[in-house]
Amino acid sequence: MTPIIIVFGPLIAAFIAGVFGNYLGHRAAQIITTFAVGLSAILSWLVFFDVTVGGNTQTIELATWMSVGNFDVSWAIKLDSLSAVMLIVINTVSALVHLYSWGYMSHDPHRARFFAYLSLFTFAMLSLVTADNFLQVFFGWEGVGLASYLLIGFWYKKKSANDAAIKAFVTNRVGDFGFALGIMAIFLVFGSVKFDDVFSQVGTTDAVLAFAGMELPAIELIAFLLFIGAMGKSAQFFLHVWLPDAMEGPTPVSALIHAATMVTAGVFLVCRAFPIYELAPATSTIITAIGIITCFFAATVGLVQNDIKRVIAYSTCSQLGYMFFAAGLGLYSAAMFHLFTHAFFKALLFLGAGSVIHGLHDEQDMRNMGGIFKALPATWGLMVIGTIALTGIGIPMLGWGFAGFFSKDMIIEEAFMAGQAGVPLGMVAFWFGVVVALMTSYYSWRVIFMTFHGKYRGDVKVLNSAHESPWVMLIPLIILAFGSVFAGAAYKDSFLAKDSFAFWQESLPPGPYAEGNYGHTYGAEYRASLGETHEPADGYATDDHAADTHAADAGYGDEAHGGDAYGDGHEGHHPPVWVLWMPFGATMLGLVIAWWFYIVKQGLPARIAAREGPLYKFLYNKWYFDEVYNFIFVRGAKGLGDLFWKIGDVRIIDGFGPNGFAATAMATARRVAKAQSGFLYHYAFVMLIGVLGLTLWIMAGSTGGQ
Amino acid sequence: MEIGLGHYLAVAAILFTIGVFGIFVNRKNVIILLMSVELILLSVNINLVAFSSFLGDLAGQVFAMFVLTVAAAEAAVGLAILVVYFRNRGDISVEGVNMMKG
Amino acid sequence: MNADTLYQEIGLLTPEIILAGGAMALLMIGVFFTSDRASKLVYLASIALLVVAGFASLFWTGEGGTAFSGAFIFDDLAKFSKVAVALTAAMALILALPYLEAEKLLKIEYPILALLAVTGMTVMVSANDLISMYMGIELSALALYVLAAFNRDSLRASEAGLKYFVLGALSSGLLLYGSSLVYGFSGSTGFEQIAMAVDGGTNVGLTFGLVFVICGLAFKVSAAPFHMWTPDVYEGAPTPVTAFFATAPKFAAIVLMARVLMEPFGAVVDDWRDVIWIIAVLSMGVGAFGALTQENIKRLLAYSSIGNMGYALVAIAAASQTGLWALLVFMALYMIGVVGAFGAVLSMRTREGMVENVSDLAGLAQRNPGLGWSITALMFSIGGLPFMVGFFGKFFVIYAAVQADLIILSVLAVLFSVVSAAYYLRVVKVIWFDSSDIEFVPSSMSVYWVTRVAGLASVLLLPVLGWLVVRAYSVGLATL
Amino acid sequence: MIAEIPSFLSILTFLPTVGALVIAIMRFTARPEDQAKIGENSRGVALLTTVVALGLAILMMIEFDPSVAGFQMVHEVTWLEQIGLGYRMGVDGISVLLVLLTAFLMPICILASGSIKTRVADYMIAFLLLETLMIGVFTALDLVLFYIFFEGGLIPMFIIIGVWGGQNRVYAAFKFFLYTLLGSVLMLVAMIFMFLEAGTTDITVLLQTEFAQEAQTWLWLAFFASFAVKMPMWPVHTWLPDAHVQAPTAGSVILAGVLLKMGGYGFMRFSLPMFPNASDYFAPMVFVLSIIAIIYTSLVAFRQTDIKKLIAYSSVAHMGFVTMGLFTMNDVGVQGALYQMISHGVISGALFLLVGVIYDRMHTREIAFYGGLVHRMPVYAAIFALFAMANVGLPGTSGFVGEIMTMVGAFQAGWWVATGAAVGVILSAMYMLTVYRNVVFGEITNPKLETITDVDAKEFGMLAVLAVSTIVLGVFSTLITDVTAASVDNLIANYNAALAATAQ
Amino acid sequence: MLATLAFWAFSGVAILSALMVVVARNPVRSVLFLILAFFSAAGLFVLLGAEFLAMLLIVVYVGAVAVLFLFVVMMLDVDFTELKQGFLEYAPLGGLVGLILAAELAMIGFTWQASDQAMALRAAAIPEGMGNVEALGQVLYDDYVFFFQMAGLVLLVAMIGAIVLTLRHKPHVKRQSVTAQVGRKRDEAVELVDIKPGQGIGE
Repeated sequence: MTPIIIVFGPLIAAFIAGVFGNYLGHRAAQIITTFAVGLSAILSWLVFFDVTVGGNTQTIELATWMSVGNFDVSWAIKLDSLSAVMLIVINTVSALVHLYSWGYMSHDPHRARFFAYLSLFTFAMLSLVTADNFLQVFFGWEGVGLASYLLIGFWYKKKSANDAAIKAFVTNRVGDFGFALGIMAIFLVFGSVKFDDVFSQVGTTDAVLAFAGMELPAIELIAFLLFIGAMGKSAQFFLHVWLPDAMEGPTPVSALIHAATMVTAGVFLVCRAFPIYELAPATSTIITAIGIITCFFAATVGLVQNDIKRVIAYSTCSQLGYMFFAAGLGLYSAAMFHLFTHAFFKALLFLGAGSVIHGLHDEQDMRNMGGIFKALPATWGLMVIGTIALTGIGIPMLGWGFAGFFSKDMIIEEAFMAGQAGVPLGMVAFWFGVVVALMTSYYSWRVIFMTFHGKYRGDVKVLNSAHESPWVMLIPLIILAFGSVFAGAAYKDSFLAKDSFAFWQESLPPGPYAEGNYGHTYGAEYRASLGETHEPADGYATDDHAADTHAADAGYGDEAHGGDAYGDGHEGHHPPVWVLWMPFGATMLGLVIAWWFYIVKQGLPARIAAREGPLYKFLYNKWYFDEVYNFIFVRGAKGLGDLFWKIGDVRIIDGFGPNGFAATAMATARRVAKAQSGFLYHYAFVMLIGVLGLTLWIMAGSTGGQ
Repeated sequence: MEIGLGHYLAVAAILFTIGVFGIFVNRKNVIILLMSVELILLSVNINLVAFSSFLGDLAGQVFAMFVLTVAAAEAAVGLAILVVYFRNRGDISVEGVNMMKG
Repeated sequence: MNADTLYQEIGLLTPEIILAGGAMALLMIGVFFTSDRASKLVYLASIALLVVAGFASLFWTGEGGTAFSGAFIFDDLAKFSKVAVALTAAMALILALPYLEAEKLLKIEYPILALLAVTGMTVMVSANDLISMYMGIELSALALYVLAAFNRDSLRASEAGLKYFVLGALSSGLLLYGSSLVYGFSGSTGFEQIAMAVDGGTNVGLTFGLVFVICGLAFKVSAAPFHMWTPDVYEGAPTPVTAFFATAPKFAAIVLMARVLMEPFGAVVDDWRDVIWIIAVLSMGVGAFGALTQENIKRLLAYSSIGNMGYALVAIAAASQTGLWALLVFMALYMIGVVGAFGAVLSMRTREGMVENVSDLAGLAQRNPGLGWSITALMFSIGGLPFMVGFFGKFFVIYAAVQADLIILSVLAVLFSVVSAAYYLRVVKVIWFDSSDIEFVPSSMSVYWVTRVAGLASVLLLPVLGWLVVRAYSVGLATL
Repeated sequence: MIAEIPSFLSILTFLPTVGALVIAIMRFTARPEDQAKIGENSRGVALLTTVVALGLAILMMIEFDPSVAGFQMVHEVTWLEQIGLGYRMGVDGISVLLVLLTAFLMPICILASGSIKTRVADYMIAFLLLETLMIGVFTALDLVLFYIFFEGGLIPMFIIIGVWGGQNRVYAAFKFFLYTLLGSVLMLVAMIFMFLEAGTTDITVLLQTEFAQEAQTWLWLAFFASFAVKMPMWPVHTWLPDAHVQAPTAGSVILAGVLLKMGGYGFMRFSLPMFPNASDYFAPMVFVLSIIAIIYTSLVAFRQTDIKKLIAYSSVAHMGFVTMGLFTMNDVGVQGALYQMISHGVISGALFLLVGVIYDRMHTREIAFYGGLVHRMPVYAAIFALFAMANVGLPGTSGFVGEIMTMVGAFQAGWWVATGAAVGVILSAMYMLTVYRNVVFGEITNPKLETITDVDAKEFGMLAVLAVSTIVLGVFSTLITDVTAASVDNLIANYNAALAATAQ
Repeated sequence: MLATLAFWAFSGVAILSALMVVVARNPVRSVLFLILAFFSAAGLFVLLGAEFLAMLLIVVYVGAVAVLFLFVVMMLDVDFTELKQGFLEYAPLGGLVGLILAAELAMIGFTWQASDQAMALRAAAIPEGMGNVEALGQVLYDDYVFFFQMAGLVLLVAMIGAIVLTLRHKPHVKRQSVTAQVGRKRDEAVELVDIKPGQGIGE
C-alpha cells in the first residue's frame, strides 16, 4: 500500500488541485499537493531504508497496460535500491520545492494550477523510476516531458516562455524518438520489454540488426537508441539546447525539474539498463565522449552568462556530463551518487537563486546585482554552502568535505583509474574532469561574487525594497543545505564503498572502487548473506557476474578476471595522491580567479565582455547552437512543409490529380459539346464515320476483341 | 462479260454511297436530303431484288415491296415535317437547321 | 396457313391487337367528337388501353410461341418487354396530359400516335424476322417523328422533328442495307434460319451486314456515334414527347438489339462483340463528358440517356444469359428513373411558363422539398449510386460483363460512371446548395405523384427488386 | 436479452433510418409555417434515436463474446438465391468496436450541431441515414451489402458538406464525393470478380476462398484504390483537408471519426485475409506510402494557417500509422492499428469539436485570428491541451497506445518503417504544440476575443466524455485489445497459413 | 448480250442520275433526276425478273412519291439562288469517305458468298411456271399477311402524321360549315338593326 500512496498520492493531489483548484481556492490546492508530496517524501524515506537496509525489494503489479500477444506491459511499482534512491531524491526535493513555492508563488493568481503541475510532475517522475518495464519508463519519460512543458510555459502570456516550452518538448521528443525505437528493438530482440525478462537474456543474445545499412550487434544498437533518449532528457550535447531556455519557467520548477530530478532521468535510465551497457562497449565509449563534451561545453558557456539561472542551468548541464561519462566508463554507482548529491546542492542553488530573484522583484540579470548580501544574508549563506558543495570543496586525504566533493571527485579519480586500466577515453575524461572542475569553481563563485558582493549595479529602488525571503522559503533551503553538506559524507559508503554491496544489492554494480577495496570482504559477506554461490541463481546482476562481464566484455584489459583489473584487491584500489589533489587544486584555482576578477579587479570582466572578442561571442552565444538548429531544423521543417504543401499537394497532387482531372474532363466535355454542332450534315457525317470506322475495324481484324 | 450478282450489288453500293454522300455533303436544301434517303432505299431494294433473284427466293421481293411502302409513308411524313419547318422558319437551308446544339 | 392456325396464332398478338384496334377505334371517336372533353377522354382511354395491353401481356397464360411462319415471336423476353414498354408508355402519357392541356396541344392524334408507336415497339420486341423488325421499327419511328414535331408552331419542335427524321431515315437505310446483306447471305429473313445459316460459318459480307444492322439499331438506342440526334431532339421536342422518347422506345430498341445479336447472331459473338464494345465505350464516354457542361436539363438527360445506353450495351456485349437478364433489370430500373426525372422536368413550371435549365432548380430542396428529395433520389439512381435501385442495374450489367471476361470494358464502365456522377451531382448540388427565388407553380396531381413515387421507388424498391431480378433471370434462362 | 434475437444487428443498423423516416414524415407533412418547429423537434428525435442506437450498441458489446474469433450475431436472409446474393449481417472482434465507436460518436454529433440553424430537419435526416450506412459498413457480411453501405455514405455526407459547410463547400463536397467514388468503383469490379469466382457474396465464404495469385494482385490493387482513398493514404489524401475544413463540425467529427476508419476496416476485412499473397507482396509499398504520409503530412500540417486543415492533415498522418500497422501482419501491429483507429476516432472527433466551439463563436478558423484564449476560456484551454497531447501521442492517452503498438509491430517488419513513423511522432509534437501556443497561449491580441465565452455545459459534457474515454483507453488498453485479440489472431494465423501454403 | 447491255445502260443511267440528284442546283431538277433514277432501277428490276416490283416502283414512286416531292418543292417556293455556298467545303473529305464506303461495299458485292445453307433455308422459293405477280400474291396474303397489316398501320401513321402536321384551320379563311348551313333558322338569318341618324353602322 505504501508504494501506491507514494506514487499515486501526488497524482490525486494534482487532479484535485488542477480540476477543483478554482473551487477550493489556492490555499487548499497548496496544502493538498504539498501534503501529498510531503507524505510521499516521508514514506519514500521509509521505503528507502526498507529496501536498502532491509533488503525488501519488490515489484507490485497494479494493472495491465497493454497486452497483445507477447507485448505485455504492466503498470507496476518496482522497488529496488536504484528506484528507492530516486524516490527519496524526487520526493524530498519535490516536497521542499512545493513548500518553497508557497512563498515564491504567493503573488501568482494561478497558484493552484502551478501546484497541480508540480504534483503531476512528481507523479510522472515517480512512475518513471518505479517502472518495471521500459514502456512504463517511457510513460514517465514523456509524462515528465509534459509536466516540464506545462511548467516552462506556466507564464503563458510570455511568448518566450511558450517557445521555450515547445522547444523543450520537441527536443525531448527527439530523444524520445530514440528511446521508443530502443524499446521496439528490445521487444524485437528479447520478446519482452520487462526489465527482468530483458536483463536475464542480455548475456545470451548475439542478435544482429541491420540498421541504416550496417549490421550492428543488437545490444549495441539498443544501448545506443536508449542513450539517445537519455541525451534528450538529460540535455546532453546536441540535445541540450532546451535546458537553458527552460529557465523561462518559475524558479522552483528549475530547481525541481531542471536540476534535481527530470534531467537526471537519463542517468537513471543508463544505470537502470546497465546490464545492456556493460555488454555494449562501443556505445559506452560514445556515452563517455558525449558526457565529456557536454561537461566541457556547458562549463565554457556557463563562464560568460549573465542570467543567474542560466549559469546554474549550464552548470547542471555540465554536471550531468560528469554523470554520463561516469556511466560511460562503467561507474554506475558513482554516477548515481553524484546524481544524489547533485540533487541537493543544485536544488539549493536554484532555490537560492530564486530567493534572490524573489527578493529583487524578478530581477535575473547579474549585471544588475551586486553587494546584496546585506539585504539577503540568509540566502547568501545558503548559496555559499551550495556553491561549496557544487565545486566540491573538501580535503582529499581526510575524507572530509561537502557533498559534491565526494561524488565529483570520486568520478574524476575513478576516471583516472579507468584510464589507467585502459578504458577508452578514461584519461581524457579525467583531464577534462579536472579542467571543468576549475571552470565550475570559477563560474560558481562568479555567481556569488557578482550577486552578493561588490557594488550594487541595478536600480536603487529595487535594492531598497529588496527583502529576505520568508521562512517558508528559507526552511527548504536550510534542509537542502543540510543535505548539501552532509549527504556526501553520510552516504559515501553506502553508494560507493564498503556498504555498497548490500546497498545496491542487485540493482547496480557497486563499482570498481568498492570492488577493488572491499570486494573480497564485503562482497563475499553480502553474497553469503544472500546464501548464494558464485553461480548466479536466476537474476541478471549478481555483482560477480556484473564485474566479470564488466571486465571481459567492456575491454578493461586483458587481465584474467574483473576484480583485479583495477589493481590487486589486497592492496586496495587507490589512485595516486596527485590525482586526489588535482580536482581540489583546480577548484581552488577557479575560486581564486573568480575572486581576482570580480572582487579585486571589479569591472574588468565587463570590459572584456564589451570588447566582444570572438571567443567571448562564441561562448556567450552558446557555440551558436540555437542559430544552427534554427536554420537547419526549424527553417528546414517550415521550408519542407511549404514545399510539400504548396508544391506537393496543391500543384502536383491536386494539380495533376483531382483538379487536373476535372479540368481535363471539362475540356473534353466542351469538345464533345462543340462536336454537337447542330448541323445535320455533321451528324450524318459522324454516323457515316462511325459506320466506316466499325466496318474497317471488322475488316482489319475479324477477331480483334478486347 | 456475264452480269452476275456482284454487278447488281455494286450498283446498289454506288447508289447507296451517293445517297449517303447526298446527306452529308448537301448544304443547300433539306429536300435534297429527303431525296437522298429515297436513293438509299432504292439501293436497298436493288440489293434485295438481286438477292431474291439469285437465290430464287421471293422473300427478298416481298421485303422490297414493304420497303417501298414504308418509303412512301416516310416521304409523306418527311415532307410534312419539312413543311412544318418551313412554315416556322421560312427557309429550308440545311445550314439553318442548327438552332439546337452543344 | 389456314384459318385454324391463324386463329391460334393471332392470340399471340393480343397486345398488338388491343393497341392497334384500340387506336383505330379511338381515332374514329376522336374524329367525330371534337370537343376538348372528348379529346381528354380519348387520351385517358389511350392510357387505359396501354395499361390493358400491358396487363394482357403480363397475364398471358398461353404457351407463347411463334406466329406467321416464325415472323413474330411471343416468348418470355417479349412478354417482359411488352409489359415494360406498355407501362412506361402509359406513365409517359400520364405525365404528358397536364402539359398538353396547358400548352394547348391536346389533340387526339397525340395519344393515337403514341398508341401506334407502342404497337410498333411491341412488334419490335416480338420481331423474329428481319421484315418484322423493320416494320416494327418504322411503325414506331414514323409515329415518333411526327410526335417530335407535334408542337408544329414551335420552331424548335419542328427542327427536332426534321433532324430526327432525316437521321432516322438514314439509319433505316443503314439497317435495311445491312438486312439485305444478311438476307443475301442466309437466304432467309427469319431469325431462326439466319441463326442456322450463321452457324455454318460466316464471311465478311455477313459481318458487314451485321455491322450495318448494328449501326441502324444503335441509332434507335442513341448509342454513340449514332447519338447525335439525341440531345437536339430531346431539347427541341415538347417535354412530354421527350419523356416518351426516353422511355419505351429505348426499351424496345435495346431489347430488339439484344435479340438480334444474341439469337440469330449468337453463334458469331466474336464478330460483333468488338463493335458493341466500341459503341458501348463511346456511348458511355459521350454520355459522361457531354453532359458535364449542359445547362438545359433535357439536354443533360439526353446525354445521360446516351451514357446509360452505353451500359445497356455492355450487358449486350456480354452476350450471355446473364447479360440478357442484367440488361432487362438495368433497363427496367432505368425506366423508373427516367420517368421520375421527366416528371420532375415537367414539374418545372413557373408562372411565366415552363423552364428547363438546371439552374432553375436552385434551392428546390427548401422551396419544394418533396420534389427536391425526389429529384435527388432519382439523379443518384440514374447515376447508379448505391443505395438507390439504379445501382443494382449497373451492378448486374457489370456482373455480366465480368462474367464474360470483359474486364477492361467493366473498368471503363465504372470509370465513366464516376465522370457521369459529376453531373448528376451537379443537379443535386443546384437543388441543395444553391438558392434562388424562382417559385414553381404546383404541379398537377398526376405529375406530382409520378415524380414522387418514382423518387421513392428509386430508394425503396429494393425489396421489389428481388422479384424483378428473378423475373428477368428466368427470362434470361428461357430466352437463350 | 434483446441482443439475442436474430435480427438484432439489423435493428441496430436500421434504427437510425427509422428515426430519419419519422423526421421525414414530420417534415413533409408539416405546414410551411411549422417548419421551424419541426426543425427543433427533429433534434430531439435524432438525439433519441442515436442514444437508443448507442444503447443497442452497448447491449451488443455486452452480448459479444470476445473469445470467439468468428462472426457473431449473424443474421442471414437469402435474397436472390439464384445468383448467390444475400442479406447477411454479423460482427466479429474487428468490427464490433467500430460499430460501438460509430454509435458512440453519433449522439455527440447531434449535440454538437446546435449551431445548425437552417434546414435542421434535413440535416438530421442526413445524419441518421449516415449512421445507418456507417454501422452497416461494419456489420455487413455480404460483399454487395458492404459496398452499398460503403458507397451510400457518400450521399448524405455530400449533402452535409455541401449544404451546411463553409465558404468553399461545393468544391469540397464534389472533391470528396468524386475522389472517393473513383477509388471505390474499381473495387466494385473486383468484388464482382470475386463474386463470380466464389459464386457467392458471403464474406464468410469468401474468407475461405483462395484466389489465384495473379488475380490476387489485381484484386488487391482494386481494393487498395478504394481503401487508400478512404483512409486516406498519401498521395490520394488531398480530398480530406478540403472536406474537413468545409464540413460542419459534426460532419468533420464523423468524417474523421468513422468514415476514415472504413478504409482500415476494409483492409482488415478484405485485403489482408482474402489476398494474403498480394498483401505480402505489396506490404513494402504500403509501408513506404505510410511513412511518406506520416512525415509529409505532418510537415504540411505544420505550415497550415487554418486550424481545421491542420487537424485534417494530422488525421492523414495518424492514418498512416494505421496502414503501417495493418500491413506488418503481426499481432501487435494489427491490433495496434485497430486500436489507433478507435483512438483516433475519439481524439480527432474531440479536436474537431474543439475547433467547432471557437468556430461557433467567432466564425473563423484562421489560427492567426486567435491567441490568448486561455484568458477567457480556461476550461477550453485545459481540454484542448489534453486532446492536443493525446493527438501528439503522449503516453497515458489512447493516442500513444495505438502509435507505439503499430510502431512496435512495424519494427518487426523492418526498422526503417518504425523509424520513419517515429519521426512523425516528433513532428506531431511540433505542429500540435505550435498551434496550441498560437491559439490558446499568449496575450489576447485580437479585441474581438475579449468577449468570447468558455465552453458551456453541453459542450463540456461532450468533451468530457471523450476526454475520459481517451484517458481510460490510454491506461487500460486491454479494454479494446481483449475484444479484438481473438479475431486478429485468427486473421494473422490464416494469413500466415495462406502464405505458407503458397510458398510450398 | 442484250441483257448485259441493258444492265450497263440502266445501271449507268441510274448512277448518273442519282449523282445529279445530289449535285443539281435546282431542286426541281433533282426531283426529275430522281424520277429518272427510279425508272432505270425499274429497268434493273425487270432484268432481275421482278416485274411486279418494277411496276410498283414506277407507279408508286414516280407516280406518287416523286410527284409529292415536286409539289413540295414548288410549294415551298424557296429562293434557290441563295443556297449555293459551302457545297464543296467538305466535299474532299466527304468524297473520300464515300469512295472508301463504296469501294468496300462493291468489294463485298463482287466477292459475295452466300451461306452454304442459304438455298435450304429459303422461306419462299420462287415457284416454277408462275408469273412474278402471281407468285407474290400467293405469299403476300398468306405467310406475309402480318407484314401486310403492319404496312397498313405504317401508312395510317403516315396519314395521321401528315394531317396533324400540315392541316390548318386558318382563322382568316372562310370555310363552309354544312351543319351550320343546314341548321339555320329563320329568325337567326336576319338581324334587325335600328340605325340612328348620323351615326352610320358602327360596331
